[in-house]
Amino acid sequence: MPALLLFLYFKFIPMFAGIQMSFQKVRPFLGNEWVGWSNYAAVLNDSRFHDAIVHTLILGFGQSIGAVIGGLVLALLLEGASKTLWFVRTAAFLPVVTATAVIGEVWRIIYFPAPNGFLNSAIGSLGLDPVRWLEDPAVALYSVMAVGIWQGAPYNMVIFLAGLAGVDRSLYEASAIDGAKLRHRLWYVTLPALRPAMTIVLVLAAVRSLRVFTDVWVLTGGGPAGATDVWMTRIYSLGFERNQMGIASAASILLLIASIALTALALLITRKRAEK
Amino acid sequence: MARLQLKDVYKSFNQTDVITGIDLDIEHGEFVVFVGPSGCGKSTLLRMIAGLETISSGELWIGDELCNDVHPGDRGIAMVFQSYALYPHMSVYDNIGFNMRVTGTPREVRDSKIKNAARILQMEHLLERKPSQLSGGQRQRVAIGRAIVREPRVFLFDEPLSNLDAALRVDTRMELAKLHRDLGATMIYVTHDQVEAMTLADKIVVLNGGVVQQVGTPIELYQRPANLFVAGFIGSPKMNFISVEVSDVGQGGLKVKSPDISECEVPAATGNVKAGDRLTLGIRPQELKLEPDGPITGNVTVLERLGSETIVNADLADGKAILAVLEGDRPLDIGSSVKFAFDGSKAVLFDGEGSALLP
Amino acid sequence: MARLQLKDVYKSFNQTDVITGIDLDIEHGEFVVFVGPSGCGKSTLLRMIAGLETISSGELWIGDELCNDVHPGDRGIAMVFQSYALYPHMSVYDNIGFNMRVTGTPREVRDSKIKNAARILQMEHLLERKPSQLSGGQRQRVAIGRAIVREPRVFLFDEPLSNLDAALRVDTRMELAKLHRDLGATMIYVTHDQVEAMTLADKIVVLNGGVVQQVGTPIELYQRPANLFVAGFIGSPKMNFISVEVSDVGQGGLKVKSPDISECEVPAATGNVKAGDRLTLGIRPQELKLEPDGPITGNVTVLERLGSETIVNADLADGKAILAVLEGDRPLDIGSSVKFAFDGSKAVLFDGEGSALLP
Amino acid sequence: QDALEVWSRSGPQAAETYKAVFAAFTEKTGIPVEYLATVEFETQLQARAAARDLPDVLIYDQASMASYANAGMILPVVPEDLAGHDQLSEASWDSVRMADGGYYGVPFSQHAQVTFIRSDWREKLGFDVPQTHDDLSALATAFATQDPDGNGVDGDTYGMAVPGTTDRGFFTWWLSSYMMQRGGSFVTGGEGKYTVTVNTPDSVAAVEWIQNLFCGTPSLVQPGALTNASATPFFAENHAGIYQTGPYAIANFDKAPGKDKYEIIIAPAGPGGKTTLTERTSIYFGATSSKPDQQKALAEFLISPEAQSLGMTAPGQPVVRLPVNTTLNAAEIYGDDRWAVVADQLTDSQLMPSDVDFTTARLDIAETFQSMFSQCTSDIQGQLDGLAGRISDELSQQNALQ
Amino acid sequence: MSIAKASSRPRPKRPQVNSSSFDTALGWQPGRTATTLLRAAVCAIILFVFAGPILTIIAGAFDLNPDPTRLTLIPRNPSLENFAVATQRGIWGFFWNSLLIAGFGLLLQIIVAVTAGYALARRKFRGQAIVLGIFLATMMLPEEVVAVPLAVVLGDLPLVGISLRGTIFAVILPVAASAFSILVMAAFMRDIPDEIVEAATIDGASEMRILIEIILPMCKPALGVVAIFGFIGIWDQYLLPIIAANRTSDYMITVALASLRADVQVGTGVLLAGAFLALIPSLIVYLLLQNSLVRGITSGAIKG
Ligand SMILES: Nc1ncnc2c1ncn2[C@@H]1O[C@H](COP(=O)(O)OP(=O)(O)OP(=O)(O)O)[C@@H](O)[C@H]1O
Ligand SMILES: Nc1ncnc2c1ncn2[C@@H]1O[C@H](COP(=O)(O)OP(=O)(O)OP(=O)(O)O)[C@@H](O)[C@H]1O
Ligand SMILES: [Mg+2]
Ligand SMILES: [Mg+2]
Repeated sequence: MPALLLFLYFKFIPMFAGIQMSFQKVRPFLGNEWVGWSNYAAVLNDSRFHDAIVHTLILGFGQSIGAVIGGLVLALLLEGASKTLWFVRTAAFLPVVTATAVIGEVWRIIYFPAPNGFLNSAIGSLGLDPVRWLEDPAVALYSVMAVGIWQGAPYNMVIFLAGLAGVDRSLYEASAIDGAKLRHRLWYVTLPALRPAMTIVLVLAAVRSLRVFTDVWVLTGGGPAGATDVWMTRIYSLGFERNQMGIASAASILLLIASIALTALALLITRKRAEK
Repeated sequence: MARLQLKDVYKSFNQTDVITGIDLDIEHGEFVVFVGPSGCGKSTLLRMIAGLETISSGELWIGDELCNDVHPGDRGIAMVFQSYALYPHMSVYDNIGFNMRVTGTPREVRDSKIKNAARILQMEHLLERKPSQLSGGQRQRVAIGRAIVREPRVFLFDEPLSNLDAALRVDTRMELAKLHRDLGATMIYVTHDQVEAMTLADKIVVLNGGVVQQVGTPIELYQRPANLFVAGFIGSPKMNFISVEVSDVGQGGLKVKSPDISECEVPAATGNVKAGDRLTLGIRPQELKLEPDGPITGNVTVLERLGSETIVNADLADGKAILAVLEGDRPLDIGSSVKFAFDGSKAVLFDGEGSALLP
Repeated sequence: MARLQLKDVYKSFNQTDVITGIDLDIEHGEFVVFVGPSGCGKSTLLRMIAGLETISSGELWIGDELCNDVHPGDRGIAMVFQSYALYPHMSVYDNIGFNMRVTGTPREVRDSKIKNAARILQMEHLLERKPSQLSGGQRQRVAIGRAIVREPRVFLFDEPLSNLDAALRVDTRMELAKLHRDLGATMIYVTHDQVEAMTLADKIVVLNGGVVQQVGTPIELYQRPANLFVAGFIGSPKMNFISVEVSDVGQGGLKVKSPDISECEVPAATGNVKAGDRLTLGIRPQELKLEPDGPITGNVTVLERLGSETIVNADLADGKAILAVLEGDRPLDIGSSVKFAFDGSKAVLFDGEGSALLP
Repeated sequence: QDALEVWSRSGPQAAETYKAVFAAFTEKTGIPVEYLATVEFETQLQARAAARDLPDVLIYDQASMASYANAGMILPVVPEDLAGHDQLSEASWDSVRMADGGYYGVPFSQHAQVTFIRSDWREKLGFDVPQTHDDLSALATAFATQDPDGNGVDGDTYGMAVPGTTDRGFFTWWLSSYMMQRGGSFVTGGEGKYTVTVNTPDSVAAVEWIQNLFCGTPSLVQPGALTNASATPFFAENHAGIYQTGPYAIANFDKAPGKDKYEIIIAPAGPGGKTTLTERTSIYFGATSSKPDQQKALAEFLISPEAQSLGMTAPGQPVVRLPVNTTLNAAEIYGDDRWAVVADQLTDSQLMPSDVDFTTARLDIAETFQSMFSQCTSDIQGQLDGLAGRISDELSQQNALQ
Repeated sequence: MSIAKASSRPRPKRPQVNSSSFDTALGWQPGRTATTLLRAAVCAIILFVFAGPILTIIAGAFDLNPDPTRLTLIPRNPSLENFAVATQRGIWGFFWNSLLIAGFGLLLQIIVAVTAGYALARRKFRGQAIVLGIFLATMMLPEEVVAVPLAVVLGDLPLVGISLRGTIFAVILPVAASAFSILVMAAFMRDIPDEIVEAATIDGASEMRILIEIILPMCKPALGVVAIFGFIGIWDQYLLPIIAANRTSDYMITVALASLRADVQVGTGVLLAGAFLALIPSLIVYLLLQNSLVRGITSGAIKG
């Protein structure tokens, strides 16, 4: 199977090299030194990693759930064949195709912390005090989360739209006759029929939630005061700014293990639903 | 209460007209059967009554309510789909109970109703299965079960028994008849099975090409078909049609003959008919008897011996075939010449447009 | 050449045994009909022959080849699915022509074959439609069309006519019979329709609960059913079963009686039977005649008047019901007492295990 | 493959200039150059290092030398072997000397951070050119509060533009100038041995003053400074009036806000003087190279007056900001007196330690300061003590603690 | 007894649209004022929330000096200068590289996803879940961590010993291996009714043919998803082209954007202009494929 070969070369071999690195002190030119578990110990004993894990979990879960629900709502609202909807769907998809770095710029403008910043004037007109969206350590994580949801929802929308296209229309008819109200129809007919889409979206969320990075990086770079520091920003900072590839790899492997666990959970959830 | 009226109803899909002007009046509690050839619009009509297809023009009244725009769930109907439309991810139990779950029926009531329906349909052992694990007939039974637990004002059945075996079909037919009696609900039923139509219907509606051909009780349709189409469609095997010429116009009857048929008299409306007109004579295969001096002469071509009856295919002189269903086992020889007689009062004459000249 | 043999074939889904040991020998060119109650395994058997279900154990031979593991596409079969299984994204034309496109049949040949199939099935005007735009019967016809253009060695039909109206069903049945004659192909056919089974089959296979009950020609099954199940399943309406007691064992026959039936003689295998044994007497409804001094006495409960015949439901003294099909229109009164006679030579006796005691 | 492979960390504009320089080199020596300009220098270098196939010559930031040298990726250089080595200043050569006394690079470009001020705003509000930190904060406060752009909207102008991102420890660069001007420092020492001084009373006082910029008058520093990747747009787009950065911004600011709207000055003096940060670019020799002669030839050419002035003037963007070759005068070559200011500032500027691997310390500093300023914590001493501990650990690991 | 008139009467009026409330999950109906209004309002909000910020990017791209503190929908100093600068920085060359790589990479990726997805969804073999799991695991390691080993692989393919570095294959082959696409294809293919595949098998179609002519048309929405996200995924590749390229001119547009961002000499406007150019192809791909996402095609295939 050619797919396997491609994966072997371009994914598995690098992956195993990565695992190998996690047990080494990486100095490409002087030769790598085998250090056993000490890289892992370094990660697990680092208090900044502990904070980062908490942030990762909050951000990852919040963002994933928000994006899944948001995507579903968008897909339901925008399903249909009319030209207007076609237009709105396209517009809603814009955040996905735009380079994240640029999105970071725009959102920093939206979040501009001065009272005359975009969002602050908006909430100001509602009589609320300005918020230092990305500067306030108490708020920054949630500001980042909002951007993540904003970008993730249209992404998931596309997958859900594809799922909705496969729903057998006669089931809607049958349920209408069965007297199902909208909510019943959504819950008992649409959602189960969205199972493939749901599997994809949930697995994707599980795979990605723990490795949120770009959003954080372009918006705050992990700041302020480490308030938005997540697993990946730590890895990045360790591996690429401090040149400690070994520790970064160890942290990555831990991330991998956690992601696998989470993915298994996501698959389990969709299986359960299927069996129900 | 649940009287159902269709007033000049039309339906078209894009450019194609499927239903072209139907008026129908169904009394509360009636059992109405729609019959008609495949593709004539039966399912479409049913789906319009259910509210699954928009009505292109015309009015649908259920009770005193104009229902054109009423939500299907609010029309008080239950429907068995020709394509079943089972919920694939739900067990049989949940499929049948879905409506009750939606309407919040208490669990025990629900359970007992589901169990009861399963018993009636002989599928108690299947309740835990998913539709994909069922045979065709079992799926159909689930679809029926889903409808009957509802106890609605109006039942719509789209060929509900087509995948069942004879015995189960008879049983289920009986159960439906019983259900009809017990609930007093209006039932509209599409079928291809003559026996079903004849035994169940208070009233049969014959459709063709999106138009109602005739509405009447089974016996009316059988004995007094309004036109050639109905005559040919109702009754099995099909009525024999023989082209004849009027030789004499009598009082309340016509004398007709043809190369194959010596002159005989048939009661008919004599209205505009005059001697020499070409008409069509319709005789049901069951009305033909072997009689050595019968007026119709033919040559046996095919013989089907079913035990209790024998079906004879015979060619007439002009090449047309005629079919006779004879009682009992009649071992005739293929190729031999036979003569048939018939009771003129049970034959029907049709004019050039195909309308029956009923006396 | 295309002889087909099943040797001790089993099939189970997970824990459920569906086919439990079937031996069957189908000659080349035979028309075999499978009948049996819903869920008895007909479709499963067909699907195993087609190669769509693995054979849990046993052997399938087509011609001289052991086919257990042969790819479905290489078995030289065509199949009409009970659930149609049309390709939803292809037009009717392409659905029918898919196989020929796969095998690289030249465009003109293909076109003419498709057109021809469409003509036979009366759907020339539908060729451009997608399956979702067809009525139920039309879909079924597409499925049939897809099979018949193939001209394979073996045809498998799973209830191919269940959604067609009577007239079209008769036509299509005739076409299938003609096809069978013309191609000389082996055909295996699942149906619930007695008439179809009786008229089409060279050989009928009666299945129940995954086991073959009897194999034989239609008339054999009708006149000499092997057991209670076959007797009850073949023939419509169902054979009447009356519990009787042997009063005397004669030469090649038994004298039986019951509270409702005065003693009468029935030809039977007298093997192990002795006076006083309890047997079941089977009489077809068509064999019962009204006769003022007939041996069976009952009370009319239901009367169905179909014009050419009248169906009488009568209760016997022990509460059991009996059904009679009488010729012609018989206006009896409901509740009145009637007496039936029957021809002993056409009745069948069954022993305690349900096996027929055929003479 | 005969060509000499040369890498630099530059965008497309700077790459144009480099290309012109290398073209001249090839013309002169006949040695072809295969040049790669990349913005993801480190990543690409790591990838090639893993494959043990490094480019022959690297032109990169001085700050990275120590870590490359420690990793064995670059080769030592003997200055005396290079023709024209004597045209480079002592200070320049010092900057490429590692703690062990060996030289690991050849200086190529240098400059000091200077202070950019919106002169039109300053004049409009009637201020003089700031000479002291007090002047500076008064001016910044005025910029922030007095509507210097005259658009009638208060609060859309800010005093200083600050690049506060911790990415690559960027913040540390900016901070170090003000720390020095306030008499504070991160570490002191040299020759490979350092003392951590970030938590001395002088440094704490300096930090308190800087913190006041962020936490005192609102909008004195542009909002969001601590997460901004780049502060440049704020100066360019009429939102901030003071910006301390390198002279590479000149070309950009000449377009917006406009050449006549801003001035470049020597840093206003704080209690510790007006020292700013020196930034340098150097030439390194890849360890796997098989072309020592060509490496040397290129280095010799790059420090020659010809290449140095080409690096300033070739179309594109100056890759030599101020020449390391002492025979050249930048202001003359550029024909722009503002470069004289930069050259002046360079004489009063200081390099961050580059003979030890200061990367980790730099990141730590940036992160700690960002954290202090975003939370406006009062426990500056405590935070700095912690930071000092971490820097000490790091330095002692490298055996660089005095 | 009533008898119909033989010929059909003339139609009173002919409706224009013919769509029912069963086409969408929420049962939107055309021409109903209340719900239409509601839907219009919802659409307006969606437009504002999702498209608004992006429109400001576009506005900024056409603005000589976009403002770093506020959003504008209309450029204050409309000009094409930014694009001129971007062109000067060679953005079109990178653009073309990206198109080339995304085009071929996507083609390959779809082929891989379809075949692997098919194997996972419709063939039964041991350890299917594990194989899928391993595929997925490749998505979980940060790219940055595998980048360096990947660079080594690219420089010297193990066992084969060819160096791909500097060739277009160095980018195309790795991006072809996308676990996400395989997951999507597998998930959707699993939902195709068996009967249809069986029918095609009996019709004598080879597996390949069934895949191409039966399964793929029925998974059109999944293909749409794979193509859209596959394209975007490749288009957004950043590290890979960096470690795979030998020359600056081989970089993709993402790298060019990053260098524009890092380039102090150009303003935000140029970056926005570059970003604007960069988003157009993805948007076009989405526009082209969008319809495959919203048309139901599976109905009418089978009963039950
Ligand atoms: N996938 C499956 N898993 C479990 N049981 C199954 C599965 N498919 C079929 N069955 C069971 O196997 C039995 C035989 O099914 P089959 O489809 O062969 O019946 P059939 O004779 O064709 O019935 P019908 O006339 O109703 O179509 C049924 O009881 C059915 O419920
Ligand atoms: N969506 C559609 N688009 C176009 N034509 C359609 C559509 N649905 C049904 N039709 C056509 O409308 C006609 C009536 O269909 P309908 O399903 O009502 O037939 P029917 O009487 O139920 O037939 P059957 O007995 O075969 O089920 C058929 O000719 C069919 O082809
Ligand atoms: Mg129908
Ligand atoms: Mg079946």
